[in-house]
Amino acid sequence: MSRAPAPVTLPRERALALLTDMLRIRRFEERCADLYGQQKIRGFLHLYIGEEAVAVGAVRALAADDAIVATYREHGHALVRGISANAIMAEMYGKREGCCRGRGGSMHLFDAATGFYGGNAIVGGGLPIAVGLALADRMQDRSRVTAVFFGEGAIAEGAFHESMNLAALWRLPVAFFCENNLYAMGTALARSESQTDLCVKAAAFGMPAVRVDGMDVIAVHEAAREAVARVREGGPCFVEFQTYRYRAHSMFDPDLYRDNAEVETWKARGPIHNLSNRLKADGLLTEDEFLAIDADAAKEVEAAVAFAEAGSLEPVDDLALDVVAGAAR
Amino acid sequence: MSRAPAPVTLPRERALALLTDMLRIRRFEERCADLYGQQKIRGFLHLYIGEEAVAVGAVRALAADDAIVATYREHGHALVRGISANAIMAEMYGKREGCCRGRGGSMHLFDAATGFYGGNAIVGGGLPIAVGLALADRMQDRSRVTAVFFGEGAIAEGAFHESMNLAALWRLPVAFFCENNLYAMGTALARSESQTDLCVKAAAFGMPAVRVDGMDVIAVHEAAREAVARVREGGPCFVEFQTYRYRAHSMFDPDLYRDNAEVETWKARGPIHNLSNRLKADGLLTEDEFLAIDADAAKEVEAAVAFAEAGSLEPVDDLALDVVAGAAR
Amino acid sequence: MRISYREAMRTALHDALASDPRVFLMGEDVGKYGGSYAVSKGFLAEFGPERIRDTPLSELAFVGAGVGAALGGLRPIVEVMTVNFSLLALDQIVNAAALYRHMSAGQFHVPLVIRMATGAGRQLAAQHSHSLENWYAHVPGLTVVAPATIDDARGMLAAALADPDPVIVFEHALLYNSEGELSDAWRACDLTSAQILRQGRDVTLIAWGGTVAKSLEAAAALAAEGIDAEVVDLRVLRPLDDATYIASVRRTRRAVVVDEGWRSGSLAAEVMARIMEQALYDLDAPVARVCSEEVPIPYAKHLEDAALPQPAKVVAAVRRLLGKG
Amino acid sequence: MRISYREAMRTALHDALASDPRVFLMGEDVGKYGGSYAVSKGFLAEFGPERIRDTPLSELAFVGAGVGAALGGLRPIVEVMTVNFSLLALDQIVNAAALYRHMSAGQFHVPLVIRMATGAGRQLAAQHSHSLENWYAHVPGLTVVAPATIDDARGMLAAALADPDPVIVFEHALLYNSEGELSDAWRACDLTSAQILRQGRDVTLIAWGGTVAKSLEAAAALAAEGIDAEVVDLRVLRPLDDATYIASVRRTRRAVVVDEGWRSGSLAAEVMARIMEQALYDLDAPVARVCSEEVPIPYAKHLEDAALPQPAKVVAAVRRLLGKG
Ligand SMILES: Cc1ncc(C[n+]2csc(CCOP(=O)(O)OP(=O)(O)O)c2C)c(N)n1
Ligand SMILES: Cc1ncc(C[n+]2csc(CCOP(=O)(O)OP(=O)(O)O)c2C)c(N)n1
Ligand SMILES: [Mg+2]
Ligand SMILES: [Mg+2]
Repeated sequence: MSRAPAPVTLPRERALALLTDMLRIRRFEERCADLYGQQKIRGFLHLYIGEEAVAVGAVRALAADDAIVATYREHGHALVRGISANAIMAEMYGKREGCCRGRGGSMHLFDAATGFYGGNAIVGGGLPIAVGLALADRMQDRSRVTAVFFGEGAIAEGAFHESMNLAALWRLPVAFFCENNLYAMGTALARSESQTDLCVKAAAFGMPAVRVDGMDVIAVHEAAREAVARVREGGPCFVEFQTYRYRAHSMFDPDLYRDNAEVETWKARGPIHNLSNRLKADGLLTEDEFLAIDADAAKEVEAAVAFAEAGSLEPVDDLALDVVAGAAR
Repeated sequence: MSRAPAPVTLPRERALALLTDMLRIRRFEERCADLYGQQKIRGFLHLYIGEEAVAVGAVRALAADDAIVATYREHGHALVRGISANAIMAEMYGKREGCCRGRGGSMHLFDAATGFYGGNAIVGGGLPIAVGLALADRMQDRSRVTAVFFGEGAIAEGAFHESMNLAALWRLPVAFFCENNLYAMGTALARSESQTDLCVKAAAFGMPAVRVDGMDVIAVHEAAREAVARVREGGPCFVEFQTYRYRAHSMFDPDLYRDNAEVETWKARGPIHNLSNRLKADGLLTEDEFLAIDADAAKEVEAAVAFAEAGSLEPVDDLALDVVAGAAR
Repeated sequence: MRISYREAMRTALHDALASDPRVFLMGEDVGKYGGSYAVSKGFLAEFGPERIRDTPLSELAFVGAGVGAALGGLRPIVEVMTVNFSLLALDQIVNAAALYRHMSAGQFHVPLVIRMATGAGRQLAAQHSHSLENWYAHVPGLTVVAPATIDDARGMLAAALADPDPVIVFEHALLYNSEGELSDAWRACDLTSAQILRQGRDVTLIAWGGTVAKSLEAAAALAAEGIDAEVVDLRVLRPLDDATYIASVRRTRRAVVVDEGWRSGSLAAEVMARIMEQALYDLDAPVARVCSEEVPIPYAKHLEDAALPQPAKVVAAVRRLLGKG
Repeated sequence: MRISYREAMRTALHDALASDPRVFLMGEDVGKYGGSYAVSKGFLAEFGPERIRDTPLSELAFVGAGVGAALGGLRPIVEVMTVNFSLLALDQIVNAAALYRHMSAGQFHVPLVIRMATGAGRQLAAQHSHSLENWYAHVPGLTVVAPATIDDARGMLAAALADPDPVIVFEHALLYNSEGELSDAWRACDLTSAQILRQGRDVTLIAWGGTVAKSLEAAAALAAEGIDAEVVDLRVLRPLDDATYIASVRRTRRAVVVDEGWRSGSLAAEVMARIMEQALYDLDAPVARVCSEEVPIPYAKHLEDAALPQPAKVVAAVRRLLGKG
């Protein structure tokens, strides 16, 4: 990275908002990792650290009433979308004050108010649902876009193929946002796809397909805005965000399948300092300002931890609520 | 069809063998339709009439010990492969002398001796199995090719996508033989695929893909031979045979979704007179010879009917055989 | 009015489409082909291709699209041609439709109706003859129904559409051509109660879907021998209406469960377990069951007949229960 | 020798790979990652990528490829990471693996072993906590086993590989870290018999997989109260070894079935139905069952604990049976 940073093409406020969101995610998730070590958070925990530019740039490209369908690696998307850090943290604590009253945990964040349709722990499982949401919008003449996030690993699944075809065939307003972090657990892309150019695969459905540097939040944001506009007017679109996760797949993963040099190369391209360096180079951000934003992010996270700690437990007597309307039968 | 017939590019004996097989299938299936009307054959019956060139040209392109995986529309493939008309007819009569002792019926013809791995009534269901057969061959250093037949309707299924990827990724000896007869039951290709160029879809897996006139048995045969040779050496290959079924999807289908003119246009291109006219034009076949071949085919079918009529029923006491080794548990 | 089951189902579908713009029908060949069981014949012309939506062969995605469309405010009726193909869609049914309300703690719910033909008896052989009702009845979050009568074919769909959560409707393929009297009772169809179709004192036959008619036939044969059988149609397979069939068993003190599913792990077993739990001391004999034999369903008619529950087997089971075997 | 369940399973796999060139292991992340439960760690280096075959995320196709490879003369061990994802592969398991022998009238058979982790208890929430053993146990053509002991973890795989037909192996995810003594009995592992793990006179606890340890724990607690419980590990879920558990129930005259599946449509119901059919008159009380509550499994620990069978619930059920509730 010896070249001079590329200039920032967004107005300062907008760029700072993106930076802020990335820092919020980063600090939130670093704290999650601690809390997992302390066994405050349990179950599966999939960190998004390194990939923040994607959720931030893409979610911020959506209108407030657009819909989102995400994966089990969705804290970032949830935070940017506007689910409070408190509600997310409390959820991961299994507390009643969590966004799903402790029923869902890290992999199943939901929020009706912000059109956040989960949190899905089945790889590829969100894709057909996104198609259906978009179908409902189209049939009800709503101009809503549904953005569905999924990893490159999901592309091998039949669900991807069937969903892409339905969306393209019926010209539904779905933005297919592929987070290509090169690995599905320990399986590198080249060991799971005969065709590693994902845009070629997507284009074979007759759907526009674009590839973007997912470490550059501005590039992500601009590509996502274009894609979303296109989807709102014309039908589905596929965007591949090339990104990388710095951490292991989940807290159980011994991370034996990548070498350190690769991880370090990607870290050098980190989305946060990528943007902050450019802002600084353009004279739009001082180190103090950066530290202040970061401190605010950390403060939000600490408040969330305090909130979660102080939370209460759903009464066991309510176990059977929310299975079907009324109590479980 | 006012142009002069294209010359026959195969030696006479070979061409006559193809013609003979097509007539065998045609007469066999016409008789099946009668027998269905008489309720001698029951269940689902899917006729291949009109599509004979595909099974004949393709199956004849395989070596004797290659493997075949087919669909529920597989009488033709079974006959050409060498399962006797007797055994197939008896199977459809539900008789003990049938190739599956009456357990399978029309949709589930199997024959270990000729490497005929069924007869599968789940659309797309044979594709993963073909991948596995080819994997076994590769791992055991056998040079066998597995040919899997499927309709264009199967291409929308996740099973197609997953199987194509596995075969291409692992470079397995699978010949993907797509019988594109334009309809999946009542659903025309354009109403089921966003991309109706099936070769484009196949090529997106990085697999060679070829399109052939499926009404021309010689073209089919030559393309299939090339494909099989390629597969035997190098890995999977996709071939689209453009064909048409003259009859309804099954005996239950009222056939309301196509117009007669379309059916008639395709009938004019019929594979049997397509070839016989060319042979006659080249002076390789007389009308008498044609009639003799046809009469032999009809004789084979009548013998099969007599065989099936004379067949016996599997004892009900043997119901639980062949569930697992030994009697069902 | 005497109508066929197909006509009853068709009228129910028609009503639903005509009266609620949120309702639409989606599945393979529901449109141009007219429905593989001709239930939706003519609908495409009347309601158009948006609401009578032919799908590609993509069971997983179009069922999942139904889940999404329900989340998006519509009332989709997804037709999975037969239960056999629903195996490809189970992930979306079990991991999405059934779980959304729970995982989201009530923020989202999935008012989706999935219809599928089920069962054997037409010589369609092993891959096309499954009866997997008990798989679905096992899953919390789903309601599972099996209309067996003309009234239920006419009335259950509206109740299913009114339900805010996913409902699976099993239509036994042999029923479509059956005919019967449509009574006014169809308007009161619920998704909660079992129904006594024939009253009797000596034994209770518990059936649903495709085994109801067989049980009624068995009851008629038993009557000729002086054995008075009560026939309960479960109607709703999840949640089971214990009260109705258990009260019946308490009266008759004997029961036979008639289930087209394979015996091991059958819904019949569940019914038996509940009778044991709730009414053991009222029994004069162990509850018996007549299920499909533990074999894939074969093509040949004599073998298929032998594999499936038949009235004669029910009669024999009753005789054994009564010590008249 | 004291070893962990993981180590026992790993050794069994290693043996199989080392001793039979037809055996190979295929599934998501079995190779480079080392297996999601670390069972196959190191195997890739030892056996190479052809035999330790990482697959793309394509459950339907790689399970189907296992069927094909078995037909083609190999002895594939397909690992479906967890039962939750097997929903995507059910078509190939039920419509292909289980049916080939039958449909082909014995010409073909499918010597395929499918391993999957199952069960809840690690706060993985609704989509990752299924226990669907009874779905599989319902299907003719499959053999279904649930190794719960160290001996079975060590010995069952070889028996499964020797079987000419498909065998589904359920490994409860909580067991991998459990430890125990490996006895010589592992060499005699069969796929037919249930096993009495603890003898007792007062009540029979019938369990398998993840509920075996809980039942033994309950038995220990009951012993402290002077109640002597027998514990039967079913081991094989299809076909069930009726003889063993029914003989036990005949001796103790009381039974509780402990099943991590949801209650309705559970395998517990099947066991109860068989006891009713075969030993009703030997019972002093209705057979009881402790199953999972009829809710998706929630994430929060206190809710998850409440949803699952626990030793205390088993103890309470036994007390009720003995009139000491
Ligand atoms: C259908 C299914 N199969 C397997 C898994 C186990 N699993 C969870 S995440 C994962 C890898 C997914 O990789 P990718 O789609 O690239 O997303 P990433 O984790 O890299 O964000 C696997 C195999 C699952 N959750 N669902
Ligand atoms: C998974 C599955 N879904 C639906 C069906 C019902 N069905 C049988 S054949 C068929 C159409 C298949 O069309 P295509 O693949 O083009 O083959 P063709 O019948 O034209 O030869 C359908 C929908 C099935 N058998 N399997
Ligand atoms: Mg990835
Ligand atoms: Mg077709």
